[in-house]
Amino acid sequence: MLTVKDLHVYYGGIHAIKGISIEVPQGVIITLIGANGAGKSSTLRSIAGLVRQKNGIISYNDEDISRLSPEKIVEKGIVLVPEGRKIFPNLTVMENLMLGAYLRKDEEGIKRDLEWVFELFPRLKERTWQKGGTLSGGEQQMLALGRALMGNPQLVMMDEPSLGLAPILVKEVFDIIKEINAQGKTILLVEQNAFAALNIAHYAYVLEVGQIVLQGPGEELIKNPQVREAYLGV
Amino acid sequence: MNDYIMRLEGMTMRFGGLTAVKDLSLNVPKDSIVGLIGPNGAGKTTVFNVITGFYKPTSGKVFFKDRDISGKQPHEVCSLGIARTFQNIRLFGNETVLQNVMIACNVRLPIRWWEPPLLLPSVFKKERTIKDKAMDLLCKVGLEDLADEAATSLPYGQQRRLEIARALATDPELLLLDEPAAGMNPRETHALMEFIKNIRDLFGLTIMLIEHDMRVVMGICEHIWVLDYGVLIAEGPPSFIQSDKKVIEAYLGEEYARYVNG
Amino acid sequence: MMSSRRNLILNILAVLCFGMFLWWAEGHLSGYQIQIMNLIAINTILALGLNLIYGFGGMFSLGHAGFMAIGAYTCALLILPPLQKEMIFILQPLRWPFSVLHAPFLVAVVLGGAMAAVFGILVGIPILRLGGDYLGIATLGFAEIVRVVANNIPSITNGALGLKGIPPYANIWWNYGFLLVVLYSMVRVVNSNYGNVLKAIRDDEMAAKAMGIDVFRYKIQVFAMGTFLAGIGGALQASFITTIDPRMYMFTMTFNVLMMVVAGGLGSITGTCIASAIITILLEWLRIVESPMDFGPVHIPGIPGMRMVIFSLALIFIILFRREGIMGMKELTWDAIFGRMGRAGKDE
Amino acid sequence: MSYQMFIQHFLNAVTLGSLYALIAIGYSMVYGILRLINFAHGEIFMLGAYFVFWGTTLLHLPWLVAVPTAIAVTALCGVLVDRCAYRPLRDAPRISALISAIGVSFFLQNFAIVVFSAIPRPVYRPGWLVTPILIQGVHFLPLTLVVPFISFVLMLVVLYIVYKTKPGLAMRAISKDIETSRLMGVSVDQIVAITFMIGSALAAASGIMWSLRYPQVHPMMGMIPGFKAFIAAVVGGIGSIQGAVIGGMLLGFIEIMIVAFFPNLSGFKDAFAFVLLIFLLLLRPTGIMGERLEEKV
Amino acid sequence: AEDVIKIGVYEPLTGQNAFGGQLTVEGIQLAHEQAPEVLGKKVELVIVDNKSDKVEAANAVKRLIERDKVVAIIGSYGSSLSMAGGEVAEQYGIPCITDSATNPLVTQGKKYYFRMCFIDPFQGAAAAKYAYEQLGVRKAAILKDVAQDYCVGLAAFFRRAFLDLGGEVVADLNYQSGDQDFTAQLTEIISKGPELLYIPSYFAEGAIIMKQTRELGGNFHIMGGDAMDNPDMIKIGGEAVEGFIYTTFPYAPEMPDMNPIAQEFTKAFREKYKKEPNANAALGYDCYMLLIDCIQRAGKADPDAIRDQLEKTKDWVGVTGSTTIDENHNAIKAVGIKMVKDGQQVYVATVQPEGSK
Ligand SMILES: Nc1ncnc2c1ncn2[C@@H]1O[C@H](COP(=O)(O)OP(=O)(O)OP(=O)(O)O)[C@@H](O)[C@H]1O
Ligand SMILES: Nc1ncnc2c1ncn2[C@@H]1O[C@H](COP(=O)(O)OP(=O)(O)OP(=O)(O)O)[C@@H](O)[C@H]1O
Ligand SMILES: [Mg+2]
Ligand SMILES: [Mg+2]
Repeated sequence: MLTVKDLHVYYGGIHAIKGISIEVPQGVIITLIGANGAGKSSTLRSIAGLVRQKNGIISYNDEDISRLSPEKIVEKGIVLVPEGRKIFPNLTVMENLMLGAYLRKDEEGIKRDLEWVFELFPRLKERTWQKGGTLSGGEQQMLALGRALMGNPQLVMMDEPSLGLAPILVKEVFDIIKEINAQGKTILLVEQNAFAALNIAHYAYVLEVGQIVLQGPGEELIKNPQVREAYLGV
Repeated sequence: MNDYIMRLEGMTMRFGGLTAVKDLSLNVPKDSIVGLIGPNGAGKTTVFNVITGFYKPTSGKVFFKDRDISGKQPHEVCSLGIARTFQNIRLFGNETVLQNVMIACNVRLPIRWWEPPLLLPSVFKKERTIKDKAMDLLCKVGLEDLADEAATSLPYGQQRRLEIARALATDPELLLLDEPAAGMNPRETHALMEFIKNIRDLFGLTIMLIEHDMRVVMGICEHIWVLDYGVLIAEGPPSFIQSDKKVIEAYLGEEYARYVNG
Repeated sequence: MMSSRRNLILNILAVLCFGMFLWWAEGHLSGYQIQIMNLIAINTILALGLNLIYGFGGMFSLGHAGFMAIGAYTCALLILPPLQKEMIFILQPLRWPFSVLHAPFLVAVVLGGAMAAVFGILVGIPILRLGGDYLGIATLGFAEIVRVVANNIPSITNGALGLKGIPPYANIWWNYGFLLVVLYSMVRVVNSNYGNVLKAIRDDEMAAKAMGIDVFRYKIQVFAMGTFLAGIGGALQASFITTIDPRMYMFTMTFNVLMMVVAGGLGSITGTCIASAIITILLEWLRIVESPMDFGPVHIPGIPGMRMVIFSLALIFIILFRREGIMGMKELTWDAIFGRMGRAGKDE
Repeated sequence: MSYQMFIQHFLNAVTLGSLYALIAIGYSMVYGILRLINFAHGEIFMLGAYFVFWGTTLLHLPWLVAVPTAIAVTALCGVLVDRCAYRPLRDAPRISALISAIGVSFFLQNFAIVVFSAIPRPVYRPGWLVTPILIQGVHFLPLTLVVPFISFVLMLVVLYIVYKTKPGLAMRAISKDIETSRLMGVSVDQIVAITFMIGSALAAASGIMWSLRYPQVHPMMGMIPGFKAFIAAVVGGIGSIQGAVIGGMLLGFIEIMIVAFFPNLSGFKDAFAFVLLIFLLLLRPTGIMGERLEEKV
Repeated sequence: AEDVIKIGVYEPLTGQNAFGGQLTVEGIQLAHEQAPEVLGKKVELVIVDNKSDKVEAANAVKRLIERDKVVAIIGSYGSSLSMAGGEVAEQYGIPCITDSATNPLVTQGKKYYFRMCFIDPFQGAAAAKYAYEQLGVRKAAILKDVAQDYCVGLAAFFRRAFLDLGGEVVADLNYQSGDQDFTAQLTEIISKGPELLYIPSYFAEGAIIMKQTRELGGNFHIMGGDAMDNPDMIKIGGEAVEGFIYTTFPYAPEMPDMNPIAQEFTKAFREKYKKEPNANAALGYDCYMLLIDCIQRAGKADPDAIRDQLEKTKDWVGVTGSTTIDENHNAIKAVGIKMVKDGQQVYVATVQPEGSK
C-alpha cells in the first residue's frame, strides 16, 4: 500500500535520514524501532508531508505523494498521531475529535466512527465536554488516537504512543492498537518500547543513525541476539 | 530525625477545583536514591514543582534540612541546595553545552552587572573559576568533548545528561529528576542508571526521581512512594511495592506483576 | 589564548583606525555626510539599548521613545544657557530649580541616562512581571504617558513648544566617544557569565529560575541598563538636533529603533551596528527618489511619500529574506572573518 | 453635572466606544489565531473608508452599493497583505512578522499619500444617519445608535463563525498548533486567509462608520484609532472577541468621562487611559477576558 | 561662478502638515516660473520634503546647504519644523525665510532667519480685538491641541489679549493631535454658555470640531487662525463652517481691493493649477519673489549679501501686501479677517499693524 524508496532528509546541514526504504502492505502492523535520534520520527514526518527538505519516492497506492502538502496527504487517508500527542488544549474532547474528521462530509460515517471511538475509549465518552488540555497524559494519548481514527484513515502512523505512560496504560494502548488493526486499518508504528512493539508487529525495521540496519518479521527480530542486546536490554 | 534531608508535611496542592496532591507527607533519607511513581496525572511532577518553589502549596509544609522552605521562590530554593531537571528537557537552546553549565554556576559564583566592564583581576579570576568548574563537571559526566557544541544539537540521551550536569553545577544536596529515562531505549536506560548511581557517590547527593520505566525505579531506588490521584497509596522498598495489590491495580497492571513475579 | 590576544590587538587597531578616519572625515567630508555619521552613532546607541532589553533580556519593550524623551529633556534643561531658557519659555516661566540648574555636557548626558534609568526601574518594578506582548503594550503605554505629560507641564518642558536652541555640543567626537564606551561595556557584559545568564533567562525563564537565577532582579537590571542607553541616546540626539518637543517621541520613534534592532538580528551587537548604519543611510539616500529627476528629455516630478514607500518595501524585503535579521543571533567576530579566510586559504 | 449633560456624555462615549470596539474585534481575531499584532489593521481601516469615498465620488455609485463593495474590496486587500507579507513568515520568529506588519503599515500609509495625496477629503453621509436629533436637551445623531447596534451584531456574527462553524473550529486549532492542525487536514493558508478576510471586512466596516462620524478621509486617519483600538483589544484580553468589545467600550468611556468630570485635565486624557491600562494589566495580566496562559512546568 | 543660482525649499509634503506644505510649494513654483532668472543667471529650485518631522527638517536643510549649495532657503510651513531647520541654517550662515511659521521663537535671536508673515501674538491679539469690538463677545471658550506648538501659542496669545480687553474665558480645554472625537470637550464647553469658541487648529481638525459643535447644538461664534485658511476647509466642513471667522494673511482670491500684483498672481495660479489659490500659496510666492528681489538688490548671489538685503526690506509690495522686515526679522504686515458666508470664504476686513512700530 505504502512504499518508501531511498528517502533522504536534511535539517539544514544535518543529513538525518540517509536512504531508507520501507514497504507497508495493506492490513498489517509495521514497526520501526531504533535508538534516540535514529530518524524514526523524521521518517514518519516526511511521509506525512511535514518535512520539506527530502529526496526519494514515497508512493501510496502507486501514486507519488512525496511532494504533497500534509493536508492533501490526510485527504488520501494517511494520518499521523504525532509524538507527544499534540492535543488542542483549548478545544473540548468533542471538538478535538471533530477536528479529526475535518475533511469528511459524510455525516453518517462520522457518527459511526464516533461511536466506534467511544467504544474503544469509554473514558473519552465520559469527558466529551472537558478541555483537552486538562486531561491526564493517558487520556490525552487516547484522545490523540481517537482523533486520528475519526478521519477514517486507511493508514495510521503512530509516533511513540506509549511514551511517558504508566505501565498499566502501556499495555492498554498496545491492546487498542491491535484492536484497530483488527478492524482493518493498516498501522505504521514507531516505538521505543521495542519489546511490546515487536510483539504485535507483523514486520519490523531497525533504524540506526538514519539507516535501516535490520528488518524482518516481528517474532523473528525478537529472537535476534543483536536486537535483544541493543533494544530489549536482555 | 536528622538523617532526613527533606520532609513534606501534609502537603496539599489544588488547582481551582482539582486537587492534584492531597495531604502528602514523606521523609527523604539523606544520601539515598528514592522514587516517586504513579499513573499519569497522579501529581508527581506537581510534588516536584511545590518542593522547588514553582507552586506555592495550598496547605502543608516543605522542610529541607529541617528548615521550612514552603513558599520560597524557585531561585531561593535552588540556592539552598535543591536542584532539578524537567520532564520535557529544558536546556538553554541558543547556548553551548559549556555555557549551559556556566549559567548554573552563577548561583554560587555570581558576576555583578557592573563587574564585566571593569578590568579587575578579581573579575577575571572569577570568570576563570566558573569556566574551570563547568569544564570539570562536563568531564565528570563525560561531555567534555562536546563543550562547544550547541546544546540542542546533542543526541537526546546526552541532552538528559547535560541537564543533570547543569543541575549539579548549582552544588545541590538534593537532586530531583523528572522522568530521566523517558524516551530512552533499554541500553541507554541502563547507562543512565549507572550514571545516576555514580553521581550520587561522587557528589554525595540525595536523589529523588520520577520514572515510568520500572527497570530504573526497581533497579536503583531504595525507597518508593506511589501516588494515585494525588493520594499516597503505598510506600516502601521496591520488592514491597511490586507486589502491593493497590499499586498493581492502579499502576503496574496484572501483566507487569505476572511478568515480574512469574 | 593566541586568538584572544590577537583579537585584542585587532580591536585596538580597529578603534585607532576608526579614530583616524573620524579625524580625516571631520576635515574632508561634507557637513551633510558628517551629519549622517552622527545620526548613525546616535541611532546605534539607541538600538543597542533596545537590543539589550529585547534581544538579550527577552523583554518586549515598546517604550524606548519615552525613555529617550526623559534623557533628552533632562540633558537639555541642564545644558541650556539660563538666558536662552528665559527666552523660550514664553507661555509660562520655567520652574525654579530647573531655571538655574546647569551642568557640563558630559555630566548632563550621563544624568540624562541616569534619569531614564531611574524611571526604567520605577516602572519596571511593577510592569516587568507582565509577559510577552502585554509587556510591550504596557511599556508603549508608559511612553505615551511621558509624551502626554510633557505636553501638559509647560512650566518644566515648555509644552508643545518644546526646547530650542539647545547647545550643539554633540559633535562627532562626543557621539562616537559615547558609542565606543557603550559598545565596549556592552560587549564585556554580554560575553561575561552575566551575559550568559541573561541569555538563559531569555531562552527559558522557568529553567533559569530552577538554576537559582533571580530572574526578576536580572530583568530589572537589564531594563535599567537598556533605558540608560535610551536616555544617553536621547540626550545626544537632543543636543545634536538642538530642538526637541514632545511630538518627536511618538511611537514611530520606537518603531524606527525596533526596526534597526530586528533588521540587525536580536541579540547581535554587530548586527545592530550594521543595521543602524544601513537603515540610517538608506533613509537619507532615499531622499533622492522624492526630488524631481531628469532622464534626458523625460522629466519625473518628485513624488512626496515615495521615499517611505520604497523604504517600507525594503524593510519588508529584508525581513522576508533574512527573517532573523542580518546577523541572526550571531556576531561578526575576528574569528569568523579569519576562519573564513583561513579556510579559503587551505582550499587553494 | 446636570442629568442631560450626563446623558449627552454617555451617548458620546457609547459612540466612540463602539467604534473602538469594532476595530478591536479585527485586531483580536488576527491576534487570536496568528499571535500577530497586525499593525496594518489601522491602514486597512483607512482603505475601507477611502474605497467608499472613491465609490461615491469617482464611480458615482449609490452609497448603499458603494459600502458593501468597499467592504469586499478591503477584505481582498487584507488577504493580499497576508499573502505577501505574513504568509512567508509563518514559521519565522514572531517578531519578524511584527516588523513586517509595521512595514506594511508604513507602506500603506505612504502609498495612500502618493496615490490620494495627504489632503483630507470630505465624505458623503446619507442624511438619515446624520440629521441631529434633540430629545430633552440631549443632542445626538441617528448614527449614535446605529453604530453600537452594528458593532453588537457584528460581534455576534464573528462569535458564531468562530464557535459554531467548521472554519471557526479550525481557526481555534491553528491558534494553538499550526503543525498538528495540518495533520488534521486543515489547510492553514486557507483558514488564515478567511481570518484576514473577516478581520479586514470588520476594519472596513469600522473605517466607514468612523468616516461617517468624523466626516473626512485622509491617509493618516487609521493610525491613532488603530493604535487606540489595539490598546482596547489588549485591555479586553487580546484574542477574545467579547473582550475586544468590552475593551473598546471601556476606552471610549474613559476618554469621554475623564474630560466630562475633570475638564481641567482634558490634556491628560490619554495619559489617564494609559495609566488605567497599565493598572488593569497588573491586576489581570492577560486582560479582562483573556485566557490565562500559564506555563505548565 | 556657475551660471545657476540655487534656492532651496524645505516644506512638509508628507505627514501631518502636508496640506500646507503642498500649497506653499505650488505658490513657489508659480513664482519660479514667472521669474526664472536673476542677474542673468538661471534660478534652480531644489525642493525637499521634511515629512513634517523635525529631524528630517534639520537634515533637509543641511543637505540643501551642503550638497546642493543653495544660496538661500524658503521654508517651512509649521513653526517647529522651521526652528529645527533654523539652527542648521544659522550654523552655516545661509539666509532662510519662512512663509508662514507664525511662532515668535522661529526668528527670535537668529541672524539668518526671516519671515514673510506676521507673528502669533499679533494674530491672536487681532482675533481677540475683532471678537471683542466687532462681534461684541464677552465670554469666550478655547479648545486647542496641546501637542501642537502653533495651537498652544496662538491660544495663549488670544487668551492674553482677550483678558486684557476685559473679556472672560469660561473654558480652556485641550485635546491631542490625532483625536477626532471632541464631543466630551464640546459638551463641557456648551454647558458653560460661551458666546465664542476660539479654535486655533489646523483646518482638517477645525472642520470636524465645528461639525461636532453644531451637531451637539452649540450655536455660538467660532473663530480660528491662519491654519484654517484652506480651500478644503469648506469642502470638509460643509454647512457646519457657515459663519466661521478667522484671521489670516492679508490675501484671498476674492479680496475686494486687491493690489495689481495679487490680481496677477490670482489669475496665473488659477490658470496653472485649475484651482483657487490661498494665502499659503501667496506667501510661498512672495518668499520667492522677495529673495529674487534681494539678490537683484545685492547684485550677487551671496548668502550674506542676501541676508543683509533681507534685513533692509522696507515696504516691499507683494501678493500679501506691503511688507517691512523689523529688527527681529518679522514681517510687519496686516492681518486679514475672513468669514465663511454661503459656502464661500469672504474677506471681511484688514487689521493694520498697530502703529507699525
Ligand atoms: N527540526 C530539526 N532540526 C534539526 N535537526 C533535527 C530536527 N528534527 C530532528 N533532527 C535531527 O534528526 C535526527 C533524527 O531525529 P528523529 O526525531 O527523527 O529521531 P527519532 O528516531 O524519532 O528519535 P526519538 O526517539 O528521540 O524520537 C536527530 O539527530 C535529530 O537531532
Ligand atoms: N498549573 C496547573 N494548572 C492546572 N492543573 C495542573 C497544573 N499543573 C498540574 N495540573 C494538574 O495536576 C494533575 C497532576 O499533574 P502532574 O503533572 O503532577 O502529573 P504527573 O504525575 O507528573 O503525570 P505524568 O506522569 O503524566 O507526568 C494533572 O491532572 C494536571 O492536569
Ligand atoms: Mg522521535
Ligand atoms: Mg509528570
